[in-house]
Amino acid sequence: MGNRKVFDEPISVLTDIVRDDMLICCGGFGLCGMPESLIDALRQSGVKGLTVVSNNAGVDGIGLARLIESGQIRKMISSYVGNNKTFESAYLNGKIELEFSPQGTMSERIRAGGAGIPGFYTRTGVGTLVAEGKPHMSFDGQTYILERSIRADLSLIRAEIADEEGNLIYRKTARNFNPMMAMSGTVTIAEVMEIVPVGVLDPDHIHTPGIFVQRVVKSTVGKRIELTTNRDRKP
Amino acid sequence: MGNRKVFDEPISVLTDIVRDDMLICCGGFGLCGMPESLIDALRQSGVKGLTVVSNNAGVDGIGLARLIESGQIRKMISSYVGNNKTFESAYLNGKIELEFSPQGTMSERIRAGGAGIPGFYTRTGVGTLVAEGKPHMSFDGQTYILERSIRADLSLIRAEIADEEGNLIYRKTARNFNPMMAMSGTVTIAEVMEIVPVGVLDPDHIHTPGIFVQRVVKSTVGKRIELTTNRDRKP
Amino acid sequence: MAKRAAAELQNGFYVNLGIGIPTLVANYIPSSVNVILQSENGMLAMGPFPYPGEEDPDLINAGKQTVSELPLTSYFSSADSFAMIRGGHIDLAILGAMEVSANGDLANWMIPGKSVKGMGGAMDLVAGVKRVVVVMDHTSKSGSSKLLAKCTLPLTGEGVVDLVITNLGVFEPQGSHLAVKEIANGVSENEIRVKTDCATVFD
Amino acid sequence: MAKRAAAELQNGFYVNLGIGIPTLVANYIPSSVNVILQSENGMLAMGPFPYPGEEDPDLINAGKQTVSELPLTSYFSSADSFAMIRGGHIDLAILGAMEVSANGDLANWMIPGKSVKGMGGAMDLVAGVKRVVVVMDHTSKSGSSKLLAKCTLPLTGEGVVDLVITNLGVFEPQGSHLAVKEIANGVSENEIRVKTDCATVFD
Repeated sequence: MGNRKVFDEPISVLTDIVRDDMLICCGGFGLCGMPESLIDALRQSGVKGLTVVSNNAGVDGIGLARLIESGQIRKMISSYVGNNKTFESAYLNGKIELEFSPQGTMSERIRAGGAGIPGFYTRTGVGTLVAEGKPHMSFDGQTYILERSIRADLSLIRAEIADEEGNLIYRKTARNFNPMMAMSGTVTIAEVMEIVPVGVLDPDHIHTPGIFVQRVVKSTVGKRIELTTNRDRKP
Repeated sequence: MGNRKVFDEPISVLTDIVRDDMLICCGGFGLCGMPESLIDALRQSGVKGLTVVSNNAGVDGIGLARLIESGQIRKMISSYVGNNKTFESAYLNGKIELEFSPQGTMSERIRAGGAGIPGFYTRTGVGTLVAEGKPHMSFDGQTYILERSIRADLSLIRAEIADEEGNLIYRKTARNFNPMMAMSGTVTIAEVMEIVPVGVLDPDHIHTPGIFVQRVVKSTVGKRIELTTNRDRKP
Repeated sequence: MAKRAAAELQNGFYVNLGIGIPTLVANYIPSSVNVILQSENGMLAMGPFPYPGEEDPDLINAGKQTVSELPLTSYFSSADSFAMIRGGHIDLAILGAMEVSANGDLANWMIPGKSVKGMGGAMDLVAGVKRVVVVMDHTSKSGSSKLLAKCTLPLTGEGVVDLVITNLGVFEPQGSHLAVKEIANGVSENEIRVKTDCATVFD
Repeated sequence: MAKRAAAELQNGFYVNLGIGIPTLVANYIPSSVNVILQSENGMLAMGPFPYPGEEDPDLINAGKQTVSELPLTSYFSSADSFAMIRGGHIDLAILGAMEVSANGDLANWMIPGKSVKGMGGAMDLVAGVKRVVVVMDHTSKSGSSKLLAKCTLPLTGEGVVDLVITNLGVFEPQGSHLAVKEIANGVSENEIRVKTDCATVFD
């Protein structure tokens, strides 16, 4: 298959694909496992009116917060946007819409989108604001709400290693939303630390099979720590 | 945690847990990844009236077919029971009930059971016998049917390696239904080729986290090939 | 038929081949066309049958035959496999059939009164895969048409077939009729009309 | 409070600790009790904060703090993590709260009119985990009771709280009232009655 999926630069991997008003799934939990090079390239591309599905909205000056700054995001679907002044100010000024989805519901909605499941029932959110306007159904005497799946026009994700076929391996908690978003994207682009030839990865260790990944590019920025917490070395 | 999850023998790992009329999920695709030692121990235990969820019903003289022979299974939920005279004769003589579930629907029903999702919508089976009596719903102009989840009283699965905490690694296509059945069992017992201390397995390579596995035992029978097919060596 | 079906494969396609004639399609894939075969029991990039002595009990296809691994192979669970299938990630499935109707209904899993084997993954495949191609004999052993105005057997899927390849030609379900796209060598339009139990329109 | 909450942990439990006071519970786990901490961003068997210089950007907890690995650690996706949570595989969650009602309703994610941060995984945790224990101050900074006949803030979950541990005592939601299970040292029944805005029944 050669390396038809491998691209040279974060900007070239995006240019012929992005367009205004897309729905984009963007991986990461905070800064961990976030495809920062691709987000920066998305800013550079200048596309706007985006709906972005991501657990968080970046940190001031980093990641999605930069796209909020530049006014390219019309709407966020997230579970938590705290500690983010860029988002808060855009939201209070009516410059961005927000849909909260509970973290587990959101991750399952994304997986369902990739798995051809248009909707599923969950107890999460029953009796809360999240349940408003959603169909309710009773199973074995318990009430559940119907949640709809999320399909993305484009998914931007981050992994540790890719092979040339797009098979991906994640590292530790940087996995988070990335595998489901890979499934859910009509086109999925993975930013990785390392690209290896096919046959290098053990097929039992592959987390995301290449069928879910259309393009691969090497990351151009280092990994970041959002909040360093330590214990003391014993005296 | 010591090795509180590790048991010596397939029969001792089962005795205090099995009872008549249980719903048991049983892993494997044909003979591949099938927990044969545990199935044999189940036969030895003598429990009856079982409902068994398994993609297939074993092969004459091997696996679940032995429990059908002994009359311990009241009902099978499967996607394919072909090439199995033991099953066919029990079925034709009214000694066993059968519910067909399409393979993808069945695997998702089991995953949903383990994931706290009581039901989900799928296009699979719309307009067929499988859809009869099931609620239909339209999403974006397409018709889907509601499928209910499957939760097991007991799941019997097979993996390649377990550590003492019950973390599991599967090998090649022997993975199949085993990971979802691990999730779906109120109690899950894994039969494995090898048990290692904690810390030996790479935490990024673990397929089934130990939280889903209550007991582990070493397999007492070798792996079997159902159908050997070869290509010729080039002359 | 298997050779004609192989012409449906495009470079880079992810493909699921059913048991029987469809399996033979793999033998006719031109060397210039790279396709990746999916096996619904949990394998992507399935290799050929192993050499004698190299069989692995943990490595089988959906027909439970021993197969081999390729450099780009990956393994996954049944749930992940059918997420791939149901989610529309497989480009093409090639399946056998008992009956196909003019509106693309497919029957290939059950004959009432005969011993029932089960649908396996067929219902999921036809519901989920982007393009479904059926390869089958044009008529049954008793000579009756397997292409019908309406299927008589229990369905595997409703309106799911995109193309039918038989020993007489290539057909596209159009709702009210079959469009005849190709006619096999030595077959006449009349033979197709006579042996087909639904309306046909020749392109 | 964190110490009292630690007494809820049983050997072999899989536990999820919320951000804030609940995190401190980890410091009070007796050495005879082995519990495995789950972090909903995709980690089971979470270790302590790393030593300086050993931080790993790919290894954080649900509060985005750097943590460390243990020999029995495993990693998984967010979907698999919440399958664990929603599917009832976690034995215990210990969470903070703004309000709890006598019937176990919980509010801990939103104050209308204030900047909204989001519920994160809290709604999934309270809906899915087998036993939900709340640890919080008995009263707000302004002195009003956080234990109420009915929550005034938007709910995180309905009837989900099994036990509430405050600086004044330990309480069990019973529907119409709170059962007072324990009273903190130096606290009178009367103080509890005065500072609790719902019916209380002393065991």
